[in-house]
Amino acid sequence: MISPIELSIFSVAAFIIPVIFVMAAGVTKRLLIHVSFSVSALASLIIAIAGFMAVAGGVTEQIILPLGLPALPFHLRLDQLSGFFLFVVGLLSFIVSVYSIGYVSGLAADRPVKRLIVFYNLFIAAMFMVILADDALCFMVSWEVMAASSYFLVMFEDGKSENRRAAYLYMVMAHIGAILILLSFGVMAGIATGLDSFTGYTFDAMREARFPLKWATVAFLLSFFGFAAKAGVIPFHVWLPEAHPVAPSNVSALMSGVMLKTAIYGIVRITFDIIGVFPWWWGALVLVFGLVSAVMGVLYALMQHDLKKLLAYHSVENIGIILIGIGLSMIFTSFNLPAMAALALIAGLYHTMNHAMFKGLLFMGAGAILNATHERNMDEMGGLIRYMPWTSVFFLIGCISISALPPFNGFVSEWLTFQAFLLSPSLPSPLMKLLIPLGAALLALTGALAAACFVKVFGVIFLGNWRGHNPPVAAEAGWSMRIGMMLAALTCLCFGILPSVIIDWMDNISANLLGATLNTTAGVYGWMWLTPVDPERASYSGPLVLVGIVAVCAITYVLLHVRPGKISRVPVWDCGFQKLNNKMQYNSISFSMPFRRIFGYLFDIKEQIRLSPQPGHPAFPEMQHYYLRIRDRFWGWIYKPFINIVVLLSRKAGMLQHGRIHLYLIYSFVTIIFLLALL
Amino acid sequence: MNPLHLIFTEILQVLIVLTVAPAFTGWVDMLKCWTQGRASAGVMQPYRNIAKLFVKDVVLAQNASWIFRFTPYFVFSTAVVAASVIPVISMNLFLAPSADIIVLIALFATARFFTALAGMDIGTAFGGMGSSREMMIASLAEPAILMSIFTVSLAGRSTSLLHIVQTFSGGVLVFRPSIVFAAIAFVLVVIAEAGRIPVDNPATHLELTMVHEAMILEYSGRHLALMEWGAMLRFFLFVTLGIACFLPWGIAATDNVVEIAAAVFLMLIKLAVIGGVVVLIETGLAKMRLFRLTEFLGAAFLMATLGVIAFFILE
Amino acid sequence: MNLQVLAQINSFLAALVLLTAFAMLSQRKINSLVILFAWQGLFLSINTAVTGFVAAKHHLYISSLLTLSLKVILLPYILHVLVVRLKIRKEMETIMNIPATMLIGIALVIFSYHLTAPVREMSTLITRSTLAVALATVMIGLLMMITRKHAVTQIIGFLAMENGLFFAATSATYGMPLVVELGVALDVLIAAFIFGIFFFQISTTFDSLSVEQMESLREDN
Amino acid sequence: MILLVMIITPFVAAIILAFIGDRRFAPEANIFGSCLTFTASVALAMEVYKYGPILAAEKFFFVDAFSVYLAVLTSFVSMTTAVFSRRYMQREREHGRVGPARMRFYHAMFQMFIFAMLLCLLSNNIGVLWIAMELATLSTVLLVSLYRTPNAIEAAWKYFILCGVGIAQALFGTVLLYFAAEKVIGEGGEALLWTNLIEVSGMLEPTILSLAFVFLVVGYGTKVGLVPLHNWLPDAHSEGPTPISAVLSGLLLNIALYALVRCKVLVDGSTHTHYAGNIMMGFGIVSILVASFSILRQKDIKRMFSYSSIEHMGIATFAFGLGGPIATFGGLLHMLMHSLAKSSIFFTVGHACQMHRTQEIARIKGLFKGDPFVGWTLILGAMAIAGLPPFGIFTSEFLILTATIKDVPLLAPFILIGLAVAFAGLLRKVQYMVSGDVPSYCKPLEAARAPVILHMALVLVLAFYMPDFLNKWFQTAVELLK
Repeated sequence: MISPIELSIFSVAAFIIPVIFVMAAGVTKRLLIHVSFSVSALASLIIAIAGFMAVAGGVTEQIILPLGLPALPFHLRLDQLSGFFLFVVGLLSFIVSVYSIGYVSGLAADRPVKRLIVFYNLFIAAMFMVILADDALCFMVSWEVMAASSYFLVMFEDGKSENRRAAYLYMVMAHIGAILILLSFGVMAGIATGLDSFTGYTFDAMREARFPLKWATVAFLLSFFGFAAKAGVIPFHVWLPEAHPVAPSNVSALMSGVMLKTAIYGIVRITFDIIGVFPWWWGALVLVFGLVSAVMGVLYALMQHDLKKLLAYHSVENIGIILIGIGLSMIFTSFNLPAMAALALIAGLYHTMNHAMFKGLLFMGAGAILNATHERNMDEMGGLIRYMPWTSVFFLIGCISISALPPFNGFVSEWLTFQAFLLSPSLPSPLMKLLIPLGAALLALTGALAAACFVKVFGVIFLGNWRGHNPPVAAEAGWSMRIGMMLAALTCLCFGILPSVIIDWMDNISANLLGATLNTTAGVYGWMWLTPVDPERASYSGPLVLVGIVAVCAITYVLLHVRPGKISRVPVWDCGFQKLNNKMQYNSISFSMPFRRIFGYLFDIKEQIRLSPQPGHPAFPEMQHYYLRIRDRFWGWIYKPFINIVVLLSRKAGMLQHGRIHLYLIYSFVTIIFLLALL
Repeated sequence: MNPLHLIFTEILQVLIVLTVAPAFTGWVDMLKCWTQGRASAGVMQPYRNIAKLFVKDVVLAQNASWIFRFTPYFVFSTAVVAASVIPVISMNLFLAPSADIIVLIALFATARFFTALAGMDIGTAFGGMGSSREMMIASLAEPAILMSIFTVSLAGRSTSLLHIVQTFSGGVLVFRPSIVFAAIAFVLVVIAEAGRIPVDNPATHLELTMVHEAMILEYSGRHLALMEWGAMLRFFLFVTLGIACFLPWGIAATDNVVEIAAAVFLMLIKLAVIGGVVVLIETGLAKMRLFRLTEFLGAAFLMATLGVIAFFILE
Repeated sequence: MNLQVLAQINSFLAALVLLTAFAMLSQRKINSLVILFAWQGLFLSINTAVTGFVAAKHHLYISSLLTLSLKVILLPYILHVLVVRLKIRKEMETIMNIPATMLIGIALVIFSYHLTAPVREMSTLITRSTLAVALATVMIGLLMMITRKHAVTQIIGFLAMENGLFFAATSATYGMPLVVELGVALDVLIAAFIFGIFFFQISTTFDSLSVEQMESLREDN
Repeated sequence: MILLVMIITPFVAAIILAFIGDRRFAPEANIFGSCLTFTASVALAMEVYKYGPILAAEKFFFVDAFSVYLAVLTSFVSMTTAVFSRRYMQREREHGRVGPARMRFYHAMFQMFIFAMLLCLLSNNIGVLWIAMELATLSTVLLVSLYRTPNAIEAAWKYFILCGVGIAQALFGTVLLYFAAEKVIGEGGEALLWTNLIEVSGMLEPTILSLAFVFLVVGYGTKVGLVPLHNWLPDAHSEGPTPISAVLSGLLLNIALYALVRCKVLVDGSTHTHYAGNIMMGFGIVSILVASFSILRQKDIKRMFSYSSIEHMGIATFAFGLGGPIATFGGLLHMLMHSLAKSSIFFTVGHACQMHRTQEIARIKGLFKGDPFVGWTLILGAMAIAGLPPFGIFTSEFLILTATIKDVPLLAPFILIGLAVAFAGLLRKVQYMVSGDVPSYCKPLEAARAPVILHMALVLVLAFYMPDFLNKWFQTAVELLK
């Protein structure tokens, strides 16, 4: 019987096959695409299974690869946490790979597909390695490979300047983040073993070390900000809404669905597993960053009219929600309340999984729409539900899930997070008691705004009539894309209605990290009811709610159709004025107008309405011009000044090289004098 | 106690809710007419409307999609499910544990989600306008209502309604500032959620003011009936939710018939009174401008927050 | 002759070397610069010979001869030829005015005296006191390269530095091992040829030997 | 024996090539010579690997782990460069930038340069080390001005003057070293032999050695290209022929650093403080910062990469200054990886420049489309040099950074800034060059792929799998540099 970790290593190795296959000459594009993506789908699926087994089995395995430095070979480790993330990443990349077969075939005509295939596979393999890594070097190498390959994926269409810009921004931020993480490993390794040998770099050594608080804090802050830059936590999010839209949609599904999660993994791994003991304010910090990202993220998303950009901002929001869970868990841990910490942690991790699923689904849907309409601007779309019925259903499921509405998965994790919030009274610190419920309010606001946002998305894209100039040529997505989206949609539903089962499975993680479990099914109600704390406290039964709704729908439908009533379809009444045209519909800009009014001060908004009145009746303008530009304030607040400083410094540095040889000689002269004076 | 009784009470309660909800709306309208010195159509008017709509044929817009047709059923069914969860007459409900307050709110949110989609389905300006406004109001109302509910559930150490009701109805009436704040907040939010004046005016089709009506403007026949009934249920359920949270006394704890009857009777009285209060508010206030709502709901949110703070500081 | 006298001769020569260095620093005319350089070489080789005699190090004679041939005859000749070929007549303008450079030079002398103090204390050689002079010569050579705008003068400054180094070798440690001496001499020779080539290249491309036109490779724009 | 073969081969080759002149087979002869050197060096390396350090020709030559690995590296890179330069220079002739006479000169001097570098590495006598270093400078000066353009001549002149001055300082340092050693060992050649010096380094007079080190560090530091002594480097690297730029920044800098490290070991051994180390760390930091900020505004591609050479030399210098097993290991690895990656980058850059007939970044575009091989190797090389895995430079930077954090945490932020800025700068320009459409004036040429592939493959493989002997070398070298 092959052990999960070996299984996963072999499957990771399997990702090389497509890469080699690409190099192999004389393969038709079609064959290439089918084979390579099937391979990656299969490998991902196997890894997902391995991860599942690892969590369920509750055992921890370690392996040392004969790679890396002789003194510091790659250590790999598969415990419950990594198993869980393997499962998430594996599942989504399986689904997306299935989807990609059709999607990439759609691109194959005029774009460099080989590049896409190579880096796609590298990217996924690197993500798995990140999760499996058990020493700093292996982790960093996989981490950076992940970043680099996704950089090339973002730069897929290098002809467009916006893609280049986005890719560049992304890569630079990713690299800076990576260096921060690296430094934090340096701190930990240095403290752990004094670095007189290479073994200090293994996570085991770091686990054993007891860090002095000062250094632990430094390490935590470094790693947290490093990971935050990758996860797109506000204010480190600027690259995200640039990079995700321009990447091919299957890639953006992966980037947004699982790549961001590797950062979450890193945070959990370092804080809970490696450092272990920490003061409460770390958790508070994470919580605050989470709340800010959640609210700001969804607000920015609400303002977008570029579909993929909007989804990208929603990733920011959801990362925020995940961080809320983790932050709460950290706070509870620091006050030594393991059971509650377990609840919060599982809430966060559960949302991680859910977000992977529905965000993947939404990006896949966006890809399908993009393929069909060649349009990213929602205000040019409309009524697609009649052209792409399947896609519309799946997309709707995605929308409901991400809006945290029952009976789908998004709601469950948010519900768990609320429960965690409501445990705040048991905290010793009065301040925490008081402030944490306010966080809950912000979370509620986030949820409601998300719902609003996705009413807008679905309504504008799929409902109403086509807004574009030329009539739509949209057609339904191909079979593989549909299968991919369907799988994702089904997972969303399952995670939504059977949370207790999944949480039982996840209990091993918290048992491993915190020594406490939720064992929800142990409650009086059994698997049907989710009772995270105890049945007295709160309970939710997905299946019953679903069954109830379906049943009532069915009954009413039947009752109302006993009497055959005829349905007559007629054009909409236009109140006798000028005929209704498609431009009269609400579009995304007009939909979000009230929110712009209310939350406008958070954005840098430029809005112009130019009227050209008729000579006769100024009241009835001939035409009017509307211009709206919404900018992220953080760019101006943080990044602009920073960039200016760098440019200034580089100019100063350039001044050294002024071409006069005398002055060069003076440099060396002065250097000598200086050093001699130092003696 | 034996599950048959549970299921029986469950069904009974659902039926009661379904039947009483229109009457409650009717009652409110009637009181309103009286206060405004008009002759009222009586408590039964809503039933007549619904019945009439049920027998009418459906006229659909040409481009209406399945969403548009599915929504009424969905809205109605969510209301029914909610009705089966809130302890309106009895605490011994079969389905009660399947959803706590947060789930309830989320259920209503889902219904609203679909209503808003339906509003955008036809692609008229009105529908979109209604959806947009509705979602805006909701997104402001939801934090407030959750906060006020959190206050209650902090006090009751639970988010499941049953236990809240048990905890509160058990003890004698104690004056808890947190609960009072929460109650005020709750009232304000319910007014918003149920689309009453001063937030929305169910009686108007004036494009400047209408919100909920704008969304369902294109509905007709049985669809409209379901939507209307759903709206009434929604209003009713919010009120009963408030009752369960803030004045739960008298809700039947056991399943003997007398107690349940008493509970029903008590409930009717409470409803009557609350209806009066609502009418007073509605006639007292004028419909607000859309962007004044932020202040209104902000006030609600403030109240709720004060409730939480009061809970931690004063109790 | 007794050591005392020789030591005095030695230090006298050292003083002369320093003097020539200063003279070069102040000199504007190329020709006289070359001549001064030759003089410096001459003093240097005599000094080396004397030291060799005092310390009875015979390889010092060789290196003295080497110096004589290279620094007194060959290099000045090459330079002279170049100067004639390239028709360098006009006076060399400097970056700083002469007195200022002189002052800096004096400062350098004091500085190097201060620096070489530890060496002096440790050394038992009679030549030890001249190490300061050697270092000063090196520094002054560098200073000369800095202050002159002309390729040839820069080279002369460079060679003056070389002299200083050679002087340091002899005075601090009765000369380096022979192989090193030879190697250094070889390098200097090659260098001489190279700058010879350079002068031609420069003057043909820039039709002047002033290094001021050579400021196009820069980034401060 | 092998050692002598190895030393003599390039010398003889230089002479022969000087006579062959510009025959048709001159480039092949050049390649042949360097191959011979390389094989010899490998054989030598194996001997050292088997029997440990070698002391030959009455102690005139000395080979230990540190020098032999650099020797192998040097001969290897020079070999690949010879291969590369064959086609490259031929094309330069077609473009009419060099004539027959200069080709003769080029080949001869190329071999002479290798000879000088090998002499540096293998000589046991620090005096000879100095001489060889000077010889290396002189042999490349005229190569830099090979094209006889005003800029080339200016660059060469600066190179000549600045390095000459620097080297002179180094000689003074050497004299002082000799002076100190002579006290302990006694007069004569013995006192300059590394093997003797290292034995007695404890007894050497600290004050004098620290005085000497000032001159040594300024002297050799000039050749390493440490800021603020670096100004010759960008000019020389950007104006010379590309093969020369490759060997200059791939090899010469390493050699200079080698000399510096040797001296540092001596000085620290005598002063028993971290004096020399601190000075080197200071130079390292300044170099990293200045170089990385200069990268940002470069308009000339070769200049940009030469600045990155300065940056990396800064990193290596810093690492050696830091000392300690991890940092030193990292430094050695860094020297190796940098010279491999950087020379391969210069190869690809050379191709790109020849395709577009310019070194201006603004005019080089669309390499992905124009010549995928060049485009991909260029961007991958740039990423490698900018410290992205899976390439080896990341490994060394990883080790160095972590060690820094441990020993001098306060310096880590500066290195962080340096690395980040350099990365941003490099990526920006390179991304611009590889992406987009092919300009009209770009003429595709077939590239000499073998050297590039070889180097990149090495940089990649060594990051994941380091053969045992290499590891042993590094470990012993680390021991030596303790």
